[in-house]
Amino acid sequence: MTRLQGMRHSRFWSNRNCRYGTIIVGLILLMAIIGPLFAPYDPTQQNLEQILQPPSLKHICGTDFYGRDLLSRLLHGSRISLGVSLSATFLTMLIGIVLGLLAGYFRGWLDKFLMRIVDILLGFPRLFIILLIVGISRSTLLMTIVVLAGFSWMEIARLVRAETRSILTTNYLMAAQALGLNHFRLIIAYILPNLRGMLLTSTNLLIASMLTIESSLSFLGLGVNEPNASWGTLLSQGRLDPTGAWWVALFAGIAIIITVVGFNLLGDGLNQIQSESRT
Amino acid sequence: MSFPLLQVINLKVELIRPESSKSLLQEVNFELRSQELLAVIGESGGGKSLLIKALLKLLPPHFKVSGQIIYTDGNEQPVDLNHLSEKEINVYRRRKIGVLFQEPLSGLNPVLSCGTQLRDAVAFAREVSFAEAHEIALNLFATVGLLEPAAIYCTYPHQLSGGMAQRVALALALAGQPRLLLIDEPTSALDCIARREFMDLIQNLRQTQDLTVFMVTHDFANIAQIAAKILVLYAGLPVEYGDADRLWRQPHHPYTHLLFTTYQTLQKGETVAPSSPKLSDSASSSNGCSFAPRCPVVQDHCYPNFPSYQLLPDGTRLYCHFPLSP
Amino acid sequence: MVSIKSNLNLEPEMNHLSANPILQVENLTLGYRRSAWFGTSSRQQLIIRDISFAIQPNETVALVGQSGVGKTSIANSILRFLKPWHGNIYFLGQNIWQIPASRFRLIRPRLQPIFQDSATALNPMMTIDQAIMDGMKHLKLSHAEAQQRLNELLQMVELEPALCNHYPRQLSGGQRQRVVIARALATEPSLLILDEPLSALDLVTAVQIIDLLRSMRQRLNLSCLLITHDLMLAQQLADRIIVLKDGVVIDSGPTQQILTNPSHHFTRQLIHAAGILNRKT
Amino acid sequence: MRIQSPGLHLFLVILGLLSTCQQKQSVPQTAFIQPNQDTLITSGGVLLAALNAEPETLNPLSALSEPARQVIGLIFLRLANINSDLTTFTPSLATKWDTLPDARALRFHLRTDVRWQDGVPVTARDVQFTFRLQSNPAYGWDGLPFKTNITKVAAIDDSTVIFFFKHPSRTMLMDAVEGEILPEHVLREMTPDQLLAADFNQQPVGNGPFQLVEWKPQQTIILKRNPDYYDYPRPYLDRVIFKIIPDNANLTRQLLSGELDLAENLLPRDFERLSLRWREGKGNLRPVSFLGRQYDFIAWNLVEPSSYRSLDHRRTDNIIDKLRPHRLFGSRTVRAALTMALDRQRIGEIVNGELFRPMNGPIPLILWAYNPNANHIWEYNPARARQLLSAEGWQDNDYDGILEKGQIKFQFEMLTNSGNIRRQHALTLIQDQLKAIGVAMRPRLVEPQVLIEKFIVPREFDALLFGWNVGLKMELTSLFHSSTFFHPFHFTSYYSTTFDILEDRARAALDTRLAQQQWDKIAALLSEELPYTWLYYKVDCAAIHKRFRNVIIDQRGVFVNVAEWWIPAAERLPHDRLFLNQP
Amino acid sequence: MIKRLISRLIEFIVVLFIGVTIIFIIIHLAPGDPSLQFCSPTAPLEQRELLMHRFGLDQPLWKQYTIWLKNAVIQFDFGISFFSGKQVGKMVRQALSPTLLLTGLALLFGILAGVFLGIQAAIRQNKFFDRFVTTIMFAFYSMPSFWLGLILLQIFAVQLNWLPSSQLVSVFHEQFSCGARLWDYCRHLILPVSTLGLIFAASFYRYSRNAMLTALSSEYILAAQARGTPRNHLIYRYALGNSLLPLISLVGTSLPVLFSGALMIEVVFGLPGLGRLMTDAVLTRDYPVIVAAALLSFFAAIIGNLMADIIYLIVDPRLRHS
Repeated sequence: MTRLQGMRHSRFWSNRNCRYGTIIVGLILLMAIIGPLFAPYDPTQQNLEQILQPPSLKHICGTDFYGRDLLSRLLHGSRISLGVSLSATFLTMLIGIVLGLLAGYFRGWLDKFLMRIVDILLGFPRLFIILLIVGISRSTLLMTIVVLAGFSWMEIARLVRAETRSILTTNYLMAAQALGLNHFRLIIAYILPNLRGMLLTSTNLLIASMLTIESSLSFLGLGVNEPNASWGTLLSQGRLDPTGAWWVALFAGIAIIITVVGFNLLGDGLNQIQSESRT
Repeated sequence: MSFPLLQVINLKVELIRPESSKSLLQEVNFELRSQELLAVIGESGGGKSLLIKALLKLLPPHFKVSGQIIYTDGNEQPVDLNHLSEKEINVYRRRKIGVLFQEPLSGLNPVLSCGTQLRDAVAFAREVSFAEAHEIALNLFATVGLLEPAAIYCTYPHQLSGGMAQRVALALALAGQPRLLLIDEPTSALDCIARREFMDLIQNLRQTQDLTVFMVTHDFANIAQIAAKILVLYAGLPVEYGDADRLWRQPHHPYTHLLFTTYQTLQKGETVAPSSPKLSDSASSSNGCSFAPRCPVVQDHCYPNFPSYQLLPDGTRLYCHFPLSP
Repeated sequence: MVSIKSNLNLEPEMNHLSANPILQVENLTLGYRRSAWFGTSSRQQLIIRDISFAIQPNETVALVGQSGVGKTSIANSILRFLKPWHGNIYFLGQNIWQIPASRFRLIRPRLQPIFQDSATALNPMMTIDQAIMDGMKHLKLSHAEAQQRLNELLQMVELEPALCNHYPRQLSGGQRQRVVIARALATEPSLLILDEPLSALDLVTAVQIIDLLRSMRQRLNLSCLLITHDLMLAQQLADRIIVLKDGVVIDSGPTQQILTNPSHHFTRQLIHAAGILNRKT
Repeated sequence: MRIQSPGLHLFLVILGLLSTCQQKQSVPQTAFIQPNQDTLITSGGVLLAALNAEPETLNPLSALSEPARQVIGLIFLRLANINSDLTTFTPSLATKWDTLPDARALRFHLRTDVRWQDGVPVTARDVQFTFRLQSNPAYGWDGLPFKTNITKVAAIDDSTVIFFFKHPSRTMLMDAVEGEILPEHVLREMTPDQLLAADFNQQPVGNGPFQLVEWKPQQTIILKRNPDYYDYPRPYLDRVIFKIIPDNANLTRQLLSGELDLAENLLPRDFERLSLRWREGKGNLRPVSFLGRQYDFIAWNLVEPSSYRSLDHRRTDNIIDKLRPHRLFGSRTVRAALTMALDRQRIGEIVNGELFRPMNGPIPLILWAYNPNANHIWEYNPARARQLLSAEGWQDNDYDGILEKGQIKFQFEMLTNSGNIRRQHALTLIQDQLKAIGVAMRPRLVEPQVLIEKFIVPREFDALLFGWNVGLKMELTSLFHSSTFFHPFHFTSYYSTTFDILEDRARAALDTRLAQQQWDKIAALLSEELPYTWLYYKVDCAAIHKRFRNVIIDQRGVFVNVAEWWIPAAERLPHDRLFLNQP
Repeated sequence: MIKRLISRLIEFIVVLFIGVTIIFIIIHLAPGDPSLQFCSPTAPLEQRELLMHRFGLDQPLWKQYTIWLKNAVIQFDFGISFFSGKQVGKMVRQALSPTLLLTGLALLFGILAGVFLGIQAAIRQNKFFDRFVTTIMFAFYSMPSFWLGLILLQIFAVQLNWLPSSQLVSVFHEQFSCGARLWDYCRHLILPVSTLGLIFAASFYRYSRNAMLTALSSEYILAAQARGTPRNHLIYRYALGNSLLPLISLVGTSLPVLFSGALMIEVVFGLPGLGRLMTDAVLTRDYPVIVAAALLSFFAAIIGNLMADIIYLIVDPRLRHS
């Protein structure tokens, strides 16, 4: 842990954004891990007498079209939603960093080639690809993750490339090159650590946008299929009858927003610490 | 005839932290007479640029500045700048006192051309129309020694060399025809020829523009001839203050002595014998004499207690227990 | 490109070359293309015109001139960061711009730069000991040997071993410059290129670094290329001085000879500006 | 109003439902006819109606979707319009018709006072020209099967036209009258390609009560009264404005906020809410429900998909011995057990509210041949179902909750088309109920296009939750008859010689009583053999603003007699007065 | 400089070409047969062959591509839609105007609100206003757009009934006077534009606040302050100029969002537009419409980037005289 020692623990906690962010994110992760154990009902157990009950003491968040308790579906759904978002973010960061580093470090044709691919993918109408995939294959969770990652790695690649190019011009990088270190060592020990600040913040922002996109994907039919549910599917189910069962979409929406606000606060807090430590 | 333009009476700057407050600058007393030049020398990080910002109340809110900064402008009666409101001190910043910071290039707005910046500053400071300000700007560029003012007018800051940027920043400082000019280490980024030219420029500006100069510097080359008085700062304490040539010939405080003798031997081209005790950079934190660990003539008494204030017959002020007798 | 043959007393100095100089620069020409606004033909700007000089083993040569004359570009072209337009540079007998990059990478440790701004010369995310260890990577030492060599180096540059796990931003300017020097020496270089090493430091620390460099030179029989605008520094360290003006060598020779009777008025101006008291007056 | 083509339009069902979650509902009453109390009829007023999708064209020849047909019905006339009993017809363009002596021809006498929008009179040559386009496959008219029995159409003079038939049948009149009449003078030289991209599709020249004023894509279609319509005082309304609202939630919102006068295909919950408000006298939208034209069912694939795949489609003789029965649904008792395991009444209530009627046999409820007690009814009895399954050898030996026989596990996939919320609900309910008897059903939603091409046509599925849109002609050939075995609709691969004989006899019988006997036998046979498990017959629902008088809404559709609708002057709304005295 | 622009243009054309080719191939490989759209499965086989031939679907893929390319690039004729027979070019143009109207207004609203609030928050850093607005903007940044739309609709259209709940204009648009017509447009656009606008505003807020904070803490502001320039002069004349620069590249990159971002809003608010046209086209496998719409969104994405670069060069003197 010596490496983090540079960022003393007290400064992390004293930053208000970091503090609130960590609290919220901690609660959400806790809910995802142990929540399902405390779910009052079995999320997939239909109960046809209790269809579309508004929130009551028996069902804190009300019930859906099949009489299933929404609170337990929300708790189980959190595990799926967070799982999908976190793994999609991880995949996106992986692709984005590797390609960004390659493009930024090995300039010349490789850089041009990768950046053209980024342009093409950025121009692609996302909706179109989603609808086609929904059409072609069984929409499994893996497919959702791949689609989510497939659409967001470009921004990260661009960020990493820009940052790498600026690091290449710094004195310590030239000095490292003068030491005769090989490319691998230079990238791993000199470029990557200096990207850490930027990567931390963009990871947090990415997780936030993944959650939002995941809910739109379910809205279009790609995502978790019956009988289990993610926050996205709850949202899209709620959307069908907004005037009637407002509670179906409301609680899922609030859950997404709280999680996303949590990650954003954490991201911004880290960003502030990063910029303070640099001056 | 010269009159005391600026008098600073026991100025103290503290950094207010939630848990503890640390004093960065203390016991600063000096007097600057009109058309004179006061040179401030000392270690980097000794609080020199902090002093300049304190004089113009440019320090952010979590710094507490106590003490008096008396500014008397010829006929008007003296005014204590430290207790003025932001609006009032703006008047002084605009017309009375100009300032030139350390990094000349970063003091210029990167997206506006040098000329427009100067014209705006002049038009604002002297309340004149843009056309008039344009004229004034052009000959201000000339007075600071820039060869073709018209060309400089429409160049951008990032196209200037170190020396040129320095001069444009100087022109900006002179926009409001100030009586007092504060300069913060003007020459550290310049090569020695440009440095020499800049010093000569400052000299003749003092005569032509009737300017008083307060300059923080590292460059000891003929400091005795240029400056009237010298103030030596070490770790926030004005260890020595007195007439320039008397200090240059026989400094009393060990630190001033160390500085000047080293420079004089370098000038003669001889090799400098490294000072005996191994110089460690970590400044001591206790309230004793902070130069003690590096002082060649240190004694046990120096460590625990605060250096005592002494006023020598020749007017030199000193903070040291065992000053060097000539 | 017009090559201005410098008309100064250059010849005598060249012929007493020893068999194999550490560094040999032959009529080096450098410049850069400035792309003007919206495509008027990009102007080519020549900064170094046809310069030749050599550095013998265990010799320190000072390259003196006003800032902006292109001294740093020469250093960069020697370090193979800036491609020269003409001329070639031989280091340890090899023409560094002809051999493939991979082979040059192997001899890079023998040629170490020390930059002016010590703050940006160290990786902010790497502790001091790791930075210095990186210097020894090509020696392939065992951990124990490396640790032992690290302590040796720290002791040599007078840095307390306790600073090892600090980050660069926690050190003062002088301490950082010492770490940079330690890292450079870790690679057992044969040529050090010092680009304005002391101009960012105040006088007291600068003097200590001068003393350190001087002792290092004798102990490890290093040869140095010192780039500075301050003749006073050159006087302290350099055996030979080369004066540059407008991209051309206008004066070169042993330090004392240049300082006592400079043959070009610009050199005289430099001496005066540096504040060196000429013993004659 | 549109008589469906003889083949029940599979894709119509999907297309109609293509736009997000759009469903038909029905409620017990058969039809809604609002009596005409006031004597003094005043013209003027605007009707704001909702369409669930944008019509792809207004050319009767190439129109396929339901919205397109509804709008065309107001712009073009037919020879005669079908009555609510779905067998007799009322005169429209033709005043009267009679059969010629050898009973293989029909003669129609046309009105002489009908003009096209551009003033050209409508003559028999238009009817002849229309038949020429309709019968030519190149023009791709989807009602082509109606005209296969017609050999020639001859225009004797301007106002009489004769249809000649190959052989006499009960539906000669229905076949002849099908399809709107096209203007010959506009479309005379058009080749099929030209017609496809013709402006006519977007600016039709019609002769009906209304004509097109403006069509803003994806927004609104505005029709105005045809000034020189033959039946003068009608139509009483000045304007009919169609608002295109594909999103159901949006439709409900507009209804509740009073921005619509007429809407159909409401969700059960919305319909119940409207009816509640109407009963309390608060709302001004009168809820209307009538027996619709759709029913949902579960189709069991009787043949193992792999064996069907290896079948050679050309040689259709002795196909039965080449096909292996489905590993699960091959046996009749299993199908019966599964049917008894489903509480179809409960599923109907949850999915449709009360807008449905139970359905136990192949005959659609609205057709004349429907006889409720002809069907064998399998009541909901999970215990009996479990007994039947264990009798067939399906036990749960490894107690994992799923029955198995040998090493075949009783688990399968049931497909339905995505975008149809009520079928998704039904699928989830069925999954739950089948789990109770140890049958593991995995629901799978597939995009409509893919469902047809990849699963239905190649019959690569185990079970399918689907629905038919009922045509007005009583026939089941394309679903179960062996002659249409390789037809896309025959996806259960049902093969029974008894059924073939019975249906041939029923269709040939001219006397309805005799035909009814055959259809009763068919109903008994199929409800016994259960190639389908019929779930429920849908009741359509609509809502009409109370200010409209003389409104007829039944299974023929909502816009049956829009020309007759009128608004009493007192009840006119502000926007009704906008067009009062305009041409 | 010109060399750089030309190379960018070449890249632009290459990217456009490759992108469209990929889309053309993908939609043909996707299952779902367009011919099912315009004739019922029960239709006799030769009727379907006839229609397939008419739309050129029976030719090999590469031949179809070359024909399409020839028409599209040379005469800008994008063929006719399988589903409705209309000219695809006209359809896309008709669908484009409402989308651009919606997203253009939303982007404008987003930029103005975002930048203004960002600057005010930066000036009053860590005071109540700053913390309050930042948390609200966080919420909007993280909200799914259709969810926000639903809530606004529920409140304003259904409960309070102040605003119409869908469509771009009321059905009696033609009958209104000129002023009333404008008002009718506004009433219909208020909700969708504010929904999309708030989402845009949230992201612009973040950028402009950060940019403003860095500008305010820079050296030349201190130097200007030392020259006695009053506070608001400092903020609006000096700091604002520099902090707006990074926003330009942000506007450039948000151009493609103009197309895809609007779909959800179009569906929820029942507005006609490119998003809905695209959805229906994909569901009915209407190949020419899909390709034309995809081409358009490609075009926007690349034009966006190119414009951002060019404006950046023009505005930022540092790059101009590199």
